Amino acid sequence: MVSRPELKEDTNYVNGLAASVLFVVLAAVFLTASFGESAGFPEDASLVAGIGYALMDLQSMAAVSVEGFLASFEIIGLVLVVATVAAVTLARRQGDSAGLSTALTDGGREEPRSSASDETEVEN
Amino acid sequence: MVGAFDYAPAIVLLPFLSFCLAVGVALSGRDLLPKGGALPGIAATAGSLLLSAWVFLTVSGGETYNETIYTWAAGGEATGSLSQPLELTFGLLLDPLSAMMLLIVSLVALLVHVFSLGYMNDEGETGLPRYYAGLGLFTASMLGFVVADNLLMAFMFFELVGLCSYLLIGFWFRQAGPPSAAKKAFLVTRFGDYFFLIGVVAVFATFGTAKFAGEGSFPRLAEAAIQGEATVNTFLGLAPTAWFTVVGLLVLGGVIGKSAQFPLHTWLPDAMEGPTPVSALIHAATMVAAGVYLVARMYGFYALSPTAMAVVALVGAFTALFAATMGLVKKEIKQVLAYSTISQYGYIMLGLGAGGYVAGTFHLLTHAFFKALLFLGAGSVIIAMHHNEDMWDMGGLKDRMPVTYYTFLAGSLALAGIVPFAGFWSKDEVLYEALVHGLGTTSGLGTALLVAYGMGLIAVLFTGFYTFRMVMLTFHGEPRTDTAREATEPGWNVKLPLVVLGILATTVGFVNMVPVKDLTGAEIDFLHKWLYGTEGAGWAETLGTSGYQYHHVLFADYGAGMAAANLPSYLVGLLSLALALFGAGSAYVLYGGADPDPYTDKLGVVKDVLYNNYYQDEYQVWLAEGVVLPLSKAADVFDQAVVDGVVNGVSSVSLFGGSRIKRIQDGIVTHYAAMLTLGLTALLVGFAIYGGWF
Amino acid sequence: MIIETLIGFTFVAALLTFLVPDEVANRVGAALSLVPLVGTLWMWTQFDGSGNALTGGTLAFETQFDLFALSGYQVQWFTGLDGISLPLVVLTAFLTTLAIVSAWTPIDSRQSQFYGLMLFMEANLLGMFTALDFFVWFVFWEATLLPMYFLIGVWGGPRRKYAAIKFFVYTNVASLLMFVGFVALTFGGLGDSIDTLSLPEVAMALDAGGNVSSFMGLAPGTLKLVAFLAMFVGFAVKVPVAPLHTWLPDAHVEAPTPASVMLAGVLLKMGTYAMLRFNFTMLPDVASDLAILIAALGAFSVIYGAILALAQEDLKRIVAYSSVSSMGYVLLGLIAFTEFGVAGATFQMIAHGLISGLMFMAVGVIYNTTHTRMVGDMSGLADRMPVTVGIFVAGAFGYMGLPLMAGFAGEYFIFVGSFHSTVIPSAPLFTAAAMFGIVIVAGYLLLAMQRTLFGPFSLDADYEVGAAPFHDVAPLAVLLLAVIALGVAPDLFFDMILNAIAPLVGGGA
Amino acid sequence: MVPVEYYLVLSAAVFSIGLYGLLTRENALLFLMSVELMLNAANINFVAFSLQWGNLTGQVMSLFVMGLAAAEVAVGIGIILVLYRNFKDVDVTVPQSMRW
Repeated sequence: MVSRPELKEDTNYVNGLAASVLFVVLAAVFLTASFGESAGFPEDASLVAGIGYALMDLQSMAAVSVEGFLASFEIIGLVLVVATVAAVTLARRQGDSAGLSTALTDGGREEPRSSASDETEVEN
Repeated sequence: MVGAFDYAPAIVLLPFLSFCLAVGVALSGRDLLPKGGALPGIAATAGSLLLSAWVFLTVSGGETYNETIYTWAAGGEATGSLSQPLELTFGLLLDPLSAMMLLIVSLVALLVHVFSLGYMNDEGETGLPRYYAGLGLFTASMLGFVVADNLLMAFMFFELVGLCSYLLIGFWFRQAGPPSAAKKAFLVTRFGDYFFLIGVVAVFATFGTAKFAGEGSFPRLAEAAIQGEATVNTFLGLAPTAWFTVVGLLVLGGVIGKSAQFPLHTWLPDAMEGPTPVSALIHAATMVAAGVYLVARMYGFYALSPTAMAVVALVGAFTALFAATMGLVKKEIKQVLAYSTISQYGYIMLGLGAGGYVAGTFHLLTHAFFKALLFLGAGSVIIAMHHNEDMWDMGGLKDRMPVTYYTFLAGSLALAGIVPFAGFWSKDEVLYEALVHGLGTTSGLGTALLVAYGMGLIAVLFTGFYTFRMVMLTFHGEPRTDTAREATEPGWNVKLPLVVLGILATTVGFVNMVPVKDLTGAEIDFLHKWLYGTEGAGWAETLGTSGYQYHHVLFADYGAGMAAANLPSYLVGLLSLALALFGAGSAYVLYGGADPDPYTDKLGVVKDVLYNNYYQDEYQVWLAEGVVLPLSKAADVFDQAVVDGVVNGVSSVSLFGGSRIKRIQDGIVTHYAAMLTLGLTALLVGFAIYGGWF
Repeated sequence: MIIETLIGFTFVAALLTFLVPDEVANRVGAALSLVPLVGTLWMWTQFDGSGNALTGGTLAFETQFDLFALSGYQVQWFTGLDGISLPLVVLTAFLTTLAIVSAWTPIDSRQSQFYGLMLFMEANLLGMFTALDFFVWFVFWEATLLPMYFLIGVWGGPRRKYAAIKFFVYTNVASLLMFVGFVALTFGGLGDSIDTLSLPEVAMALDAGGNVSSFMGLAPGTLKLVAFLAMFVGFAVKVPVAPLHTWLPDAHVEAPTPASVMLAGVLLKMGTYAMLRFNFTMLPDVASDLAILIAALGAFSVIYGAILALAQEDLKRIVAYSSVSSMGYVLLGLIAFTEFGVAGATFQMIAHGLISGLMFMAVGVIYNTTHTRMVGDMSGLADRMPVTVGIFVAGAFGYMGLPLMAGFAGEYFIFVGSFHSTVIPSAPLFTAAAMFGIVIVAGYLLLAMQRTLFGPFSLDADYEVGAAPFHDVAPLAVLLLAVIALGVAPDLFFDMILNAIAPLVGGGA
Repeated sequence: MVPVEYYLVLSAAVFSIGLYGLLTRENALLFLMSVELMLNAANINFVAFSLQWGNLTGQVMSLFVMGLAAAEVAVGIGIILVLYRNFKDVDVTVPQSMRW
């Protein structure tokens, strides 16, 4: 009995064909399309600074044209927090009042009290 | 000045009022009226009779009435080549023909109401309000039909009398027979009315009006159209004459159904399941007369078409002969009378078809009285026999019920056509008209009339025979059952109508003694003058419903194209009288003994055929039960299996398809992802090809 | 605003009835349904419209205001009455009240919901017959299905679920087809030449002619044909025209009596009403091109329905199939494009609504007492329930087209109208063929009456059969009186109908 | 300069590799990894087009994609834990109760 999840090797290659087909189609589409010469960036412009300005809605100060993303920036921050909370919530064992320490740190070890956890569920 | 015509609507409304009263009583479920509603009915019909008499007198004075009194529905725009929009109206047409018919109907109705006191009330029947309601509604509808001034109104009341006939035949609805007979009566006449209705619709579509008489009436329009003086719509690419023939024959369908002519006569014998007074009123004197009355009413239209005239005459003559043969072998008294009714209406049709407008009308008049008399007489016998109608169970009633016997005898003599009783004069005139017009006319119509005359003449022989076979078996000889031995004559309310009708059956023929006129030159053809009016003046001119007008059209090139041979009427009369006497005499000889044998049994197969009415009922029942019902069952199976099967099939296919396709959603994430991938690929390829990316 | 008030009131009444306790729901429902009845009768007396609503006639009680815009088309609240819709509105209110009273005996569970649904249906029907904006009309049109679905599905007979789903799916698919047809015609064909979805505007734009553009590769003529066929088939299911009729007998047999009354009396008329409004008013030229087909369908429905009725053993099925037959006459009258044909067809809608309602109610009363509807299970009922049987007989004769009853008037007008139609080829032959229905209808009704009502009394069930209660018989009597009144004086409605259809006739010729 | 088509083909390749992994593997953790590849394929596109049009928006977007990827992984790992707890396995083909 291994103590960690094993990587299964029962690969399903038939399904994979679909991905290959998609690649062929995409490649064919891209290679037959023509986009013309790329515009590129000014030699001396600081792209990283531009990104920073864009995130703070200070796009007028950026050297390269960009839109403001302050709202999106804040929202993505919120989403990250929510995702973290969601992850923690999901990872918590139901009825486990001890918190999430075990779930996060046991490396996916077999849970010895798994059958008992059903009972706790009923009790709660 | 308030005259008879102002009160004419009351002729119709009075019996209707009695109907409403009786219905109200029937609904209340209590015995509110004495005699179960008979008295209002008697009062109403007596009132109608008085008013009819007043109208009759007024019409005798040369006045007529032809007015619209109620517009039922009216269109807004003219159709086809017509100038006027359609108007569907109710109105009164009071001319000599309708005045005469009013008298007949209201008189017989009154007498039958009185008779019903004896036949229904005294016998302790239940449901009398219903009975008198039916009689009242019938009388009202019949009178409404008689005074109708247009074909649509006539059709409406024609149907209503059919309803009343249905209700009254089925009066004893708790038994199995009457409802079935009622159904058959309505259904068979409905089959005829189907053609009639097409005819009514066609008349409206053709002429834009269905008025019988006066300026712009459809017979006049038709006459003008044939002469090219008026434009009407014709259909199906037919010329006016041909189209009018078609329309006339369509209307004739209703006539054949209602007047029980071949091949739609089968309902009438069955209709004898109803109470006998009803048989007398509806199935002998009046409703059955509605058909032939209609032909007389629109005679100007029929007279335009030689084909229609020939069909009318041939149908009539064939029916007269055909029904008479069946009457020869019947056992039940009402059955004999029923077949004789069919036969006699055949004579009326023959008379009308042969160009004898007066003759046909005359026979209608006399027949109404003597046949009502015979039915009421039979009713009296049936009361005495405790509702046993088999003549072989009777016999010897002559002495037990003399009033019934003598009146019945008068009616029988009239029916057989023995001089000087009413039927002789009218039947003789019918045959005379058929013969002279048959001999005179050169076209195919002439031949048809001669054939018809031949059939009519043979039927005279049979009529005499079956009439006196009936009289002999019923009244003469020894009583063959205990009931017959103990029979007693019913009360005054039975005898009074019998006596009144007996007198009429004896004398009413005197109103039109054409042979006597021919012999003596005395101007005694009163009915003829009554129906002809004054040529080119008065109502004969304005209404166009006089004998002169009809005569003119019949003999015109554009009309039926008849011509008359020159024959003395008394010679023809003598011939038919001799035949009638021979028939009656042989019946007397065969059945006159004390205990007659059933001689007709000796006819063997012929008797079976006759007794079973030439299997006419069988084939009609077979048509209904052997063809139509299986057809409808097959249609039902088809409907359920195929039509509904397709519907349910669509549903099943959808359900089955869904149950299969849903299995794509198998719960394995990888498969979903693969499908997404394939879908995206397919979409891309699709766009690429459609958008020309490659 | 009287129309809106009535519709609004009826919706509120439906809600109220839904909320009252079951024990009083029957009386509350009946009382509340009197308000729209009185209102419509008042509108009848005050009716001052003239002409056809769709061809620019003067509307009575008109209301029109904008609701919202739908991709460039203005959706309006647009209601009003002309001579075609007013009789149908009166019929709806009249029959609803009577149907509610007739429900007192048979409905013995969930009464408040039942009567609430009846009123809800009435409100939608009133809206459907008065709305003149397609969007609003369509909402009402679809919403009438809903209460009927529940009425059949909850209070119906043993196979109610099958019948309810069949009814709903069949007619709803048909509505979809009709919707596609109309939308293709207006959005695709008329395009920018209209800026609202009001039916008069669409009709007049189509009537102006020449402004239908091609759409999705369909030439204008083809587009009109396709739209006509889609709408025709959609409405034909509702009518129903054979062979699209099979939902009807199942629905009727399973539906409780009051629902049958509404279904036969009013809901079937939605099909012919819409046909008249859409197909025959908006696309008369297409209709007259297809006249021979439509007339043949009409005649076929008449005969086929009647022959099927002859084969039935269930009284309700008999009446249901005879409805197919009677509605065939309406189709024949509509396609005639003559004054009497179209007006007669409209009149026949009213007449048939009353008479079939009467017949279904009478069958229902018999069923309440005998608990069977099979012809073979009983006979001689006239002995036990004379008044009911009397009215049944009268109603049956009305169905057979007895003169001086409404059915005869409607049928006769149609026959006269279609006989001289110039649109139908060989019109007399088609008319004569359809008229044969009057013989078959007499056949099956008389046969059924003979077997059930007359003869010696017997009943294959252990029930005490006595006279029906007053509130069962009263609606029958009222209906019978209405039938006779309309038969004696068809001008009560016929005048205004004539006036309203006058702009349509000859349109196809 | 490198034409944008090459970047696109590269991104398509990366995307297809991710998709290939998604389709062929049954291990939920490998799923997450594959999804990460696919997201990065998108990022390549963003950056490539940012260069193509001379506009920084694409690059900002790629930052957001990274942020979202982090969130996705957090939630994804949580789901995998639940999966493991309920099925004692991280094979995505095992849970099949949410079918027809």
